[in-house]
Amino acid sequence: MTPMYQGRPSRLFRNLNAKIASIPMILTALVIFVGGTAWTVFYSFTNSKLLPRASFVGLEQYERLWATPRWLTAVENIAIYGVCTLVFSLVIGFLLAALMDQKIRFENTFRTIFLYPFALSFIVTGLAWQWILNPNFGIQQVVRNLGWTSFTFDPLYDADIVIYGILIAGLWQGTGLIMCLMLAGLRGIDADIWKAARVDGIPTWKTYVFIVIPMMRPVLVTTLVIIASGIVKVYDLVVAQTSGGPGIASEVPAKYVYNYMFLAQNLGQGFAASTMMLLSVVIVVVPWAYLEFGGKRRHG
Amino acid sequence: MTSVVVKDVSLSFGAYDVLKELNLDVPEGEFLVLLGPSGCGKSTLLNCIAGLLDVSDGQIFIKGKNVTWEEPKDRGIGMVFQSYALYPQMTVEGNLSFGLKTAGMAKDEIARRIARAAEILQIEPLLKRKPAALSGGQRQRVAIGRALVRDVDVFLFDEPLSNLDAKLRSELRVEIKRLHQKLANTMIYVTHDQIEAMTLADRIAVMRGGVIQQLDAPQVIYNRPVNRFVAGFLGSPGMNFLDGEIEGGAEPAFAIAGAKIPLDRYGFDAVAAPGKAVLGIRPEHIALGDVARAMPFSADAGVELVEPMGSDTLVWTKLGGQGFAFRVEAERHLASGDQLRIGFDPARASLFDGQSGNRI
Amino acid sequence: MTSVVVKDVSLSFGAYDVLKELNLDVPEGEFLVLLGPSGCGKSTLLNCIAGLLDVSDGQIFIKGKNVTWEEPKDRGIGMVFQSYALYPQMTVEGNLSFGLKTAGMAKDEIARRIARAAEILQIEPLLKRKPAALSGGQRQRVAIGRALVRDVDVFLFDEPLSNLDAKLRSELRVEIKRLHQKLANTMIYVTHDQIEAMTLADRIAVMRGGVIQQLDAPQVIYNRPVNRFVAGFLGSPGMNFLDGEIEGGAEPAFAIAGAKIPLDRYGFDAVAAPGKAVLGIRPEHIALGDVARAMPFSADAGVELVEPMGSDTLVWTKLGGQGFAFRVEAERHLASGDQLRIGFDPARASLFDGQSGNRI
Amino acid sequence: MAAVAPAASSAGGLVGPSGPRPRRTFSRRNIFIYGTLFVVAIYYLLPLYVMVVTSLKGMPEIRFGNIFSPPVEITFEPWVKAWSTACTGLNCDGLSRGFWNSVRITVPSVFLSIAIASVNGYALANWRFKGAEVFFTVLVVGAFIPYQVMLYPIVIVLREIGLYGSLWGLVLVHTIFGMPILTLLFRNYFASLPEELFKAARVDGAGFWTIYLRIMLPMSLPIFVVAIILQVTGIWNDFLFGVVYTKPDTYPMTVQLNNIVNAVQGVKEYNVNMAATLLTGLVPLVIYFVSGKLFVRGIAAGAVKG
Amino acid sequence: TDLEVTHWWTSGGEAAAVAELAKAFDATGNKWIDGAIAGSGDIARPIMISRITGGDPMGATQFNHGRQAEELVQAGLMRDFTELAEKEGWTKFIHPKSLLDGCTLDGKIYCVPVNIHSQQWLWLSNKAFADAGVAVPKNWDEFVAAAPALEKAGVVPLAIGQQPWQTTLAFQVILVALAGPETFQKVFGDKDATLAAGAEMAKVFAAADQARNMSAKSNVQEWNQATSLVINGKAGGQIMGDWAQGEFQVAGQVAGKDYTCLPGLGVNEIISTGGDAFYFPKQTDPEKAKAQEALASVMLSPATQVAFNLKKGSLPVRGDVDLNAANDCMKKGLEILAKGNIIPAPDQLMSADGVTQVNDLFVEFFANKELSAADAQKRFAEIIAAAD
Ligand SMILES: Nc1ncnc2c1ncn2[C@@H]1O[C@H](COP(=O)(O)OP(=O)(O)OP(=O)(O)O)[C@@H](O)[C@H]1O
Ligand SMILES: Nc1ncnc2c1ncn2[C@@H]1O[C@H](COP(=O)(O)OP(=O)(O)OP(=O)(O)O)[C@@H](O)[C@H]1O
Ligand SMILES: [Mg+2]
Ligand SMILES: [Mg+2]
Repeated sequence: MTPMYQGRPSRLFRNLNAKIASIPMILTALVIFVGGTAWTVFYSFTNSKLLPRASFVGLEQYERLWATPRWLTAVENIAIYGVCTLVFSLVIGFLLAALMDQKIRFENTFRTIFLYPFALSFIVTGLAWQWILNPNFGIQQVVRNLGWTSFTFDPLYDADIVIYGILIAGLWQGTGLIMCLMLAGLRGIDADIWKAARVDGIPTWKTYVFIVIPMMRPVLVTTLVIIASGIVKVYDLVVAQTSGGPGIASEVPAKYVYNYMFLAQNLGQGFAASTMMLLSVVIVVVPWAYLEFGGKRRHG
Repeated sequence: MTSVVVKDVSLSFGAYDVLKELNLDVPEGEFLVLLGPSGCGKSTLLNCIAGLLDVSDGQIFIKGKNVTWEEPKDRGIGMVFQSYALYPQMTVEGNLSFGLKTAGMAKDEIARRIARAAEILQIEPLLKRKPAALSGGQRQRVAIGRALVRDVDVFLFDEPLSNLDAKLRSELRVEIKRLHQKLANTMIYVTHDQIEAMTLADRIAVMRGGVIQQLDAPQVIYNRPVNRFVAGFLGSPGMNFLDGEIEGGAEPAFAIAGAKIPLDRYGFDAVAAPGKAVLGIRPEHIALGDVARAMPFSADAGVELVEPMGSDTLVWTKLGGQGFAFRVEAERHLASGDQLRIGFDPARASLFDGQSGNRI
Repeated sequence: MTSVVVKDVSLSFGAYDVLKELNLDVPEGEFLVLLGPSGCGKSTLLNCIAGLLDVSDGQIFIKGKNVTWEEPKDRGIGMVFQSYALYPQMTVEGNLSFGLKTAGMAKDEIARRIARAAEILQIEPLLKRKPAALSGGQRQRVAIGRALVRDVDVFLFDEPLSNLDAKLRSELRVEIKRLHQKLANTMIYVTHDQIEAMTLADRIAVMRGGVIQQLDAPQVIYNRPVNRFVAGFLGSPGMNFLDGEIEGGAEPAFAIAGAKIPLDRYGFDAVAAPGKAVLGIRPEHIALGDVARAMPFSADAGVELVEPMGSDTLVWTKLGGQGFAFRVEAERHLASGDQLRIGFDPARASLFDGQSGNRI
Repeated sequence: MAAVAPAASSAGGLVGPSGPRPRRTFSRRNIFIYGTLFVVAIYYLLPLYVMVVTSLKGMPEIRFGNIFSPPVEITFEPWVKAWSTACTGLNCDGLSRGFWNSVRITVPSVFLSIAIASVNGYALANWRFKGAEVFFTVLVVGAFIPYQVMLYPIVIVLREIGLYGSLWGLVLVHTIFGMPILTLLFRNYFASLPEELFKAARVDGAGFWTIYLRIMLPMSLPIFVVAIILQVTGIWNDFLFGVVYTKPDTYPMTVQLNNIVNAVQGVKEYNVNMAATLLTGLVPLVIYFVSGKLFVRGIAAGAVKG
Repeated sequence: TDLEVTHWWTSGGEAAAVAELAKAFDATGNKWIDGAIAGSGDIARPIMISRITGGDPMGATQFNHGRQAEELVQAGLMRDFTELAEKEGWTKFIHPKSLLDGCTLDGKIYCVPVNIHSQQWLWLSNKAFADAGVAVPKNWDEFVAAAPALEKAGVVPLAIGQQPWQTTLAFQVILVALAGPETFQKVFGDKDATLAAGAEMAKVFAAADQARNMSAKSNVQEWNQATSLVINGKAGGQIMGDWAQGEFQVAGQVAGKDYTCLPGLGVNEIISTGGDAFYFPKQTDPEKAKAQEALASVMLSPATQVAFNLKKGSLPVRGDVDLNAANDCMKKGLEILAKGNIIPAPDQLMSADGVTQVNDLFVEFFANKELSAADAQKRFAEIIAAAD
């Protein structure tokens, strides 16, 4: 007995609820992220000033962008800040996590101490560190009062190192979370691996470097995403700490974008800078996102 | 000469005592299996011997040397884990050589040892692969190799085959046995698979709740378990247990509902005090039909359920109202509802005290 | 009447075809076991029947109704998973009633059904507990109960016993068998444990790479496997395979190094073309000593390894230079190095084509 | 020979070490570990310490003392001022007004963003449909886009749907920008739950929402804690959206903070600024101190299984 | 009717001045809802613009006089006040005329100027010079000459805040003072790049170089912090607009006695007539629209002008009000105004884009000692050439 073949019902209506529930996500992705991005790119080829205007000027905005010292400084800064943040966050975060993983006492206390800055906004972070790094009141003055009168530590007022002054605050705010992620990653590693390494007589540091860290790939990926997305966005911190100063020494791209869009009332220029930022994000992120979420594997 | 001695070792996690004054002597070259249910402390004991856990009390000797406070790498032991614990980002060769390199061994000596281990374990073609590209059995071989290259006196295995499927498990079981015959090292092997325990062990230590219940050769443990726990733990299909009462007197017998099993042929360990007891008899020791009738004890029984297992068949009946299984050859065709005569020789049975569960 | 019909079902994940035009008819009341190695598509097939995966092609009928595009709940099936999949935050009662409540069933009917299922599965005392407070066996019983209360036509089991230890596994196996006898529902049961397959099944479907290799009664599959894969997959200890050559002529024989096995008693399926072939014989079909000598084929062999397994003993020897194992009773005391005569009846053997592996 | 080796097995006194390995409390390893942790802890605590100490000092003391010295004379004046009397323009009610605005903004934003993201994550993990991953990838890439870039397009979107300047407009913005990372977290978490649970529920006849509400939600406490913490701190701390998409009578606390800190009247009143800063950070700080442990657990569940 | 007014007047003197506006407006029976956004126009303006373009406009908002709101007006988002202006006769009393020009587009008036701010002032601390033992300078050159003495006494010669607009302001002031108003007009108004690259301007850049050296040790952010350095005698002087006056006033200092002011750096007594103006975004609610008119009238009423500008330290936009209460410096300003020595503010001449670029250049110039005056001039000329 073979009953009649029934046609396959429409694909569209299978799992209809799931599709309905995904509408916010789809709208956000399409309207805001794709639409907003396309809109931005579109107007970056115009000479829009205060209001978007579709009068095209070709690549003029880009030519001007790459001839502007302020933009170049911003790019250089974000490069330094980005690389340093990446390296130091990972290194410090990992070292702290490794220390915390030694079955220490007061683990909760230490963890809370390392994590609490994450609860504070960049505005607050920036203000606090601006205060501490202020040469007239802060560390420099305190050390001088202790007798080392020639001691100089005023990163926020020295154009050459100001970006590192910002880095100090940025790391303070962000490493706690990285530490937490790493700790979770470390705890997720099979205890047998540690035992095997001990039986093999491999010293702790070697076990970490050659065995454990390579095994933490998934955590490292997550961490990298979090750090990287933070780097691109760095803005509040700079504004709160230095307003881009001294001079334009601590400019960052996000600030350039904001300033040109709203202060200079040159949307076209701001959009051109945005587009450059987006482009770099896309170059870095899309291949990764594709590998990570691009279908085939079920559990990301 | 004893190879591993565990002396009065206790271990507690906080207030929870996992091992309780445990003693164990393992002669050189012996294959000792630690068998017991989950959570009984097998792995803990193995980790103590390996030095991966600090004992709370007691001492551990390996080759006559007190190693209680030694680091694992200085104890002359190698260990193989259930989860293989291979270093995933190194090749097989890297896995094998990493410990040796760290110890600063000469290159050619390392190469020699790896070659030997690879040959013994037949993993030569795999040396350049990463663990992810290996099957479970191959991984476990590499894990064994990692212990092998270290040229140790004592091998410790913690359920090395539990993650493998049945077929691979029986293959690797044979290989481990051969390896032992070849190397003649001391091996301590944790498992909760009793077939593994029976086939591999020179002696089995059956553990329960951190205490060794019985330590003896497999056949002894199988045939003369010291208590009901050991009896029930070994054997698959499991031993049949019949609750009843021992009747003393001139002709001691074991009484169950509707039947009396004569115990004159039973070799008592202790004095057979009359009272509640449990009689255990293994399914393969039960005879059918005419053979059964010739046995010191026999009774009629109806077939309730037939479980063909391929090589043989398990038949479930009731004896004195209690579930009772026996094994017949696969060729014997029985069906639910069949009536037949079953019997056994009480000399092959085990009697346990009703209260303590100890063998009588 | 057929209960479940799988017609030309294919399923692919992306470019990877898991099921390939699979056909299967399950008569009403049958206990069908899907057996096969890991990754062969057993769970996938079960999920297709349950409606948890959309087929790429083909149709599925349950009770004569085309359910290919029905929701799982409308197919009249109940499913039991390896990991129990109990809702952790609900009590046992909540777990049992969840589906019924979702369907909007009347309160007293729900209570009645739960009471019945609880009685059948003997989980009455557990009804108020949460799954976390249950043992593995109890959890699996609840999981079965969840299918039971739904009063379905077809039960689907996906390795329900794999997470349990050996003892519990054999107990629950018997219970499931009894349940089937009582309910007489259609049951489709996935496992890779061949003992389970052999004992439970009315018919076994042995799968490999998304294709059913053989679908037949357990004894047929065990004794007359259609190909070498099926032969090797069933039986523990596994079948012995001897590589050799068929010599045709008046007296067909199977030649291995140093011996010739007469094939006149062998029931050929196909024409015995001379050429490379593989002879398979199960360890329990091998006789020793005088019995062996009486067999159509016998040879001398040296014992290499003895594996006592409690109830019986596995002995490894070599035949024609190839590894060869046979089973003897536990009482038989053999040791490595012993010489003895082994023999078997070729009628009980299986012959496979050297190339295709198919039975000849 | 036998006399040497089994010294132990022969009954007799203890030979050599026995019992647990001796552990010195002040081993070099411990000194290193705790020393490092301690030093690092100081780095992390320093700003908080400075803020607290400064907020308790009077202006003269700040001008002449050093920032690390504890206050000679503790005064709560700056706190009072920051909370209730500090001026911005004509408004002299400090942070107090902003506090309630922040609450009014944060609560619905957190609720809505988590509700939407968790459903999204659930749909992605369990009800995959064609194209879902593509949208999701776009969404995740969106997490990298600087907010400044999106400011203008969103102004337009809000204007078009008529929500600009209303509280709901701001809630919507927070929901949108919270979506990428939250959806990722929830998706990973739900994917890590046993899939069979979901299948069992489907066989039981539960639909999309029933499974979500009855099966998934009760099992997701850790990840909800993480999401709530992330969102509460993120939204509470937000300045940019708060200032751009609201108006003065609904300004959140951070905007008030910025106003107080930047509305310099002669000398900077550092003590008031610090008090205001601390007051603003208080809510997220308390949340962290209270639920830090759950946070770490949830992070492990949602983030690590990438 | 409630009317929300946004502005960025949050420093002490400014806030006091706003209070006067609010008081006067409230007196008309309406209510002033204060929407102050702290941190200078740089922070506030984007917010204001977003709100106007976002369709949720405030009742009135401050902008700098000039071209900042040009496009908003063009887009039809701003209210046209021509009618009211004609009725009240703004053209008659608003002085100088150029103020209203800045509000006019295509012959229609879109904003209400409320004050005149001149930038060209050098504020000097009498105390600082006394401490250093030198006389209070009377012009730029004397000031430069006194710098070493000040430095020796531990006083920062010139205080300049770090915000971009402050350094630009300093430069423009130096430009007008040293090169004269014609050059200024040509460079900023006519975008004469040749002149910008010429010798006249080189002088200005040299002076700017001196200014940057003198301000090297001044590390404050806000302009009023810099002013506060001057008030406290920690800095010798500050180049800042007349709004700095408000701070001196709040600190209770008296012009001439505690501090000295030099319009046009004491070289060219010329002031620019920039200032603040209020714009009124279009409202749908007629009640609000009425209130807007009331506010516009109130802002220009003589009483408010006096009260407001006294507090703010700026000059009134009406030529016909009595400013007896004005102090020394303010009077100086009024005199210059009366003489007509005025120039338009750069905001009026150049688009925000151009201003920002110039800002950027000078911020960099002041912060980066490596950037020579000649190089800076070259880049300046390029910006001027490209500006519109
Ligand atoms: N680090 C620990 N802290 C506290 N208890 C522990 C720890 N490790 C093990 N235990 C407990 O000690 C007991 C013995 O554990 P052990 O791992 O030795 O059991 P096992 O016999 O190896 O069991 P299995 O067969 O499941 O591996 C268990 O009850 C376990 O819960
Ligand atoms: N969602 C999926 N996406 C891609 N491939 C899958 C998916 N699910 C299963 N597979 C693949 O399909 C094949 C069959 O899987 P299935 O789970 O049916 O195997 P199985 O026979 O049940 O194995 P096991 O005994 O291990 O449960 C496997 O190779 C598996 O990798
Ligand atoms: Mg264990
Ligand atoms: Mg499966």
